[in-house]
Amino acid sequence: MDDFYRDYILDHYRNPRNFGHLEAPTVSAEDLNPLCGDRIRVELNVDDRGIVRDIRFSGKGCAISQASASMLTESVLGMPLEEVAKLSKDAVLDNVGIGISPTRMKCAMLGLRVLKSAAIGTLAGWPDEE
Amino acid sequence: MDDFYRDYILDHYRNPRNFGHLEAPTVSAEDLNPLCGDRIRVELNVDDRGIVRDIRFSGKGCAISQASASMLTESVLGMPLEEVAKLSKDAVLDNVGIGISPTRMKCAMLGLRVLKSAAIGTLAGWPDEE
Amino acid sequence: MLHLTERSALGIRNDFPIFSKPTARGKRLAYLDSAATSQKPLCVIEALDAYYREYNANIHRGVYGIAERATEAFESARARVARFINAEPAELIWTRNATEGINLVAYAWGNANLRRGDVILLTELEHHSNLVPWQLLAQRTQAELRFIPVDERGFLVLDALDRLLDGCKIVALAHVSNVLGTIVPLDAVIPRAHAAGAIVLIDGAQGAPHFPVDVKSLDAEFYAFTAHKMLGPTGVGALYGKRELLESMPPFLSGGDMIRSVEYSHTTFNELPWKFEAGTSNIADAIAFGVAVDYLADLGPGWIRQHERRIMGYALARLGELEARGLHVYGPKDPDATGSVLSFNLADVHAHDVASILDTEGVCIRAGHHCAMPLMHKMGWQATARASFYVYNSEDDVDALIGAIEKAARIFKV
Amino acid sequence: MLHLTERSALGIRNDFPIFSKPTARGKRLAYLDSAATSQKPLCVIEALDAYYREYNANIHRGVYGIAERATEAFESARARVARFINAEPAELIWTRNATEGINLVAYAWGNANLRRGDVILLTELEHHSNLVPWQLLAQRTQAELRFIPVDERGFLVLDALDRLLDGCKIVALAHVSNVLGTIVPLDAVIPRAHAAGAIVLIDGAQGAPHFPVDVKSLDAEFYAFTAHKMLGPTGVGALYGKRELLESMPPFLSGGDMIRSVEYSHTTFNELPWKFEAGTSNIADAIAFGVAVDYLADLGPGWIRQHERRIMGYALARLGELEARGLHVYGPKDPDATGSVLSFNLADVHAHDVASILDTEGVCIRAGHHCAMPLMHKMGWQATARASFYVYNSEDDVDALIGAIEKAARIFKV
Ligand SMILES: Cc1ncc(COP(=O)(O)O)c(C=O)c1O
Ligand SMILES: Cc1ncc(COP(=O)(O)O)c(C=O)c1O
Repeated sequence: MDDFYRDYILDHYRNPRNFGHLEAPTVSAEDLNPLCGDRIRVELNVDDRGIVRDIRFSGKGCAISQASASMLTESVLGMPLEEVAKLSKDAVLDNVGIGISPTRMKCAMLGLRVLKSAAIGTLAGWPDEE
Repeated sequence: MDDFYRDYILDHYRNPRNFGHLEAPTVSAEDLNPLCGDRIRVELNVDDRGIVRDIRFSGKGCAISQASASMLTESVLGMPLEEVAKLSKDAVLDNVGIGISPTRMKCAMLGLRVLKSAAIGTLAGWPDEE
Repeated sequence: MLHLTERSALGIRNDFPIFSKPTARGKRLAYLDSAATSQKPLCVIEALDAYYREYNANIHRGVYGIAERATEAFESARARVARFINAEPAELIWTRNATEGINLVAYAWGNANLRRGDVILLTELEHHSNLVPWQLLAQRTQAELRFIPVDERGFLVLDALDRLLDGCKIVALAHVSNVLGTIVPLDAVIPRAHAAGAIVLIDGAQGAPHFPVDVKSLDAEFYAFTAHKMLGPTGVGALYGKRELLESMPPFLSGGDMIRSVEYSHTTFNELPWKFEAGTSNIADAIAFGVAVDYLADLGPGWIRQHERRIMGYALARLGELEARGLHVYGPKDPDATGSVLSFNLADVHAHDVASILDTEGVCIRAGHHCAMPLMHKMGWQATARASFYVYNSEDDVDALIGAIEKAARIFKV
Repeated sequence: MLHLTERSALGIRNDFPIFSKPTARGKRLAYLDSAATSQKPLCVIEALDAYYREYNANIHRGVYGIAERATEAFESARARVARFINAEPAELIWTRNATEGINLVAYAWGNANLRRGDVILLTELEHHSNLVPWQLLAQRTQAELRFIPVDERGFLVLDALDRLLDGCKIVALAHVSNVLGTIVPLDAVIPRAHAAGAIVLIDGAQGAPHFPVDVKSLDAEFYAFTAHKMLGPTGVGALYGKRELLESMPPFLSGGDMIRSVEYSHTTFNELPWKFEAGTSNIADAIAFGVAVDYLADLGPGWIRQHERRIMGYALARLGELEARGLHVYGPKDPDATGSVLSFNLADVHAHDVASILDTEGVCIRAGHHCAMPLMHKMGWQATARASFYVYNSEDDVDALIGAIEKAARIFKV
């Protein structure tokens, strides 16, 4: 696990990208890590073609959940919501590298879980879908 | 345990002494062996000096409980109720000899337990006591 | 582990340390009380040992190495026990034993769903563990208890089933009788119960150890079973429940682990299966239960059933030879209709005396009411002696049984 | 076993097989999570082993040799665990864990005795296991929950106790806080609760392992504790209850063993303690629990307390040295006021990250809300890191802790 705490991770932890809130988000979602009760909230602005134009996350948590969420927000900017909804674990693991133990995996995946539930919830709610 | 099943025990089992009921017992009690649900009932006739003048027991059970009860009825005939109330385990063990395992001890003591509870109950109920 | 075809009960017996030594009286141990609890193979004992020696730690919330290893072993055991009965891990709740699983349903489902006058349908052959919780539920809710009758051979009488099912909300019945060995015709009861709008709970304490169980095809709502009767340790059992039902039920025991978020005034609960698991789980025993079902799965439930059927056939034949000396065998006398449980009495000798004499020959059987007093009473039996068989038993155990019964007959001169 | 005076934590450590090997990363295991679960001495592991290898059998009703031996060992374990807290065997009920004991009281006593508007008094520092069962009971009965406040140092505020006790039927409170280490002033609360007509339940999960407990002089009505935190196996715990109260309570779980006589329509129940034990007990683990308390009794609860007090003093001093680097220690900082639990945070580093880094050095601590979310929330803590000590810990473990915290500080540049 100590391999995990590399400088760029700590940088994302101390200086999280896209941290905060949007004025009028198109989409938002929030969930907690059942392991520790840490919460993350994600807010998105999605344009009419379904592309993620702006994103913010908020919450308090460990370096793993915060850095994972921070990096994730960077990688989904400009992505169509449909792709966001289909993101796999690897979207996080490619960012943060290896070395996360199974229990801490819940921390790493918290941001992804919230983001995907926002995306899936929105897609399901769109009237022109299906 | 096989030492236990000697001829005189089996004789008491097959031909229990004082088995049956009294017309108008002065005292009676009944209980069951929590191990197996076997029940024994004891009925006594006690004279006005508190001496056991007649006794019967009834119920169905294993050789150990039946033979122990049968022998016990013989040994308390003519005994003052106060002594009956104070009988110890040995009253049974002296009769039946050794070789009873801890679990089967409950069977051996069933008759004694019922008899004593009859005696104690009666003594407690006597107005001139205390 | 050897392959099926190379296996024999004698080979299997080598896997069980308890059989490596003679009894206190120097006899070979003929253990014929597996319906009460089974013996444990070395792999199960060693699983406990390894947990406590190498990775003992509390689970789920620990982030250090041994806690991660314990969590993985614990949840993997759940997955394997679930797979053994074809359930999903989220549908498998750890309990202490079958009894607790039945109580969980009687409290959590029962209190929330039963109203005055609703019917709880049982059978006349239930173990106290599948009777008393429903009596208490009936008292709490003013529900009515009804019973599917048992005939004198030990078979359920289903003629009046539809009438019995009228107004019924839940049917709770054994998979296999622990007194008579009767295999209960679940396939005949469950669809009719569903058609009448009732849900079904199976007391699988004597089922899962001996028969292939597929909860999806059985289609019962609940199936309760217990590790110690199927090569696992004491102190752990499992309750299978259909997911939607479990999700709709309020929790039962509460405390650590089954929560999602707690405030002083109220709590939201964890997802399945943890919603029903309060406090520190029986971690070591759950892990060892997983090893026990692996062992059983390796033998194969189908093989186990054939093996036991063969011994039962042999035992029925040998005991039949003693009928002339006053031996009575109870329950269905057809090995296809029974599990591996055999109740009997020897003439007028009390079952406890029979069992005590058998013990002197190293033969362990049970005697008494087998936690089924009402059935015994109905049948008019004070007590029965009961021999039961499992994977490590063989014809030699039956021979030991017969020899010891003959000794009892000699002592009691019958 | 050595005598007290010859004993040292290092000598004790030799009795625990888990310490004989390095961690997966080759470090010495500094196990500082005994408040979550303790490690087990060899004698406890061997007791399990011996049961399963030599005399595994179901208890109480078996009349053969190994069943008699199992019954005796099981009931003797009960007597020894009872004696450990100065209770009678009939007053000691086996449960799965402390949580189940509390639930037993909340259901069996609570459902029968609480009415709308009655008060249940807890404290603000309870573990979820001594909070959620009372929330659910309050929902079932429309009773009111109240809380004895905790100040920011972690002490109970008893100023308003009499007002809080007005209308109160039961006070349920921890012996020792598992987050702050606070020793709860039971002697100050219990008599006042009694004077107000309330009964008292003690959650002794963190008490019995570390402090001498004498239930007769404590005079609480119930005391719940759990084997796995006191050198025993997972899956067994005990509930002490005053005899008259236990006798007046209806049963909780029902089924085999807790009955006296059963008919189809109704049941009479067994005497104490079996009245509250349904189904096959956790035989092996209860026996091993008996061995665990023998080991603790041999060390002596007084010695254990002194030993832990010494380590806590050392740990408080060493952690104090790190205050300059942003280390915060929570709870009473006086070793006389705390058990052997120490919560802290390192600057702005999340406790989970601290724990993960400590793990790489072989130091096992817990991080998170410690199943006391409302307390954490009240204190304004997202999560804390928690080190806890037990008989096998020593100053070297504190040194390992400090070294590993310094590593975390380096990595996080604080
Ligand atoms: C104070 C306190 N109460 C109750 C419990 C619950 O113990 P168990 O999980 O063994 O039921 C714990 C431990 O987790 C505890 O620390
Ligand atoms: C048919 C049946 N149901 C339930 C039980 C109870 O199992 P346990 O005691 O493990 O809860 C038993 C065994 O005692 C049984 O034979």
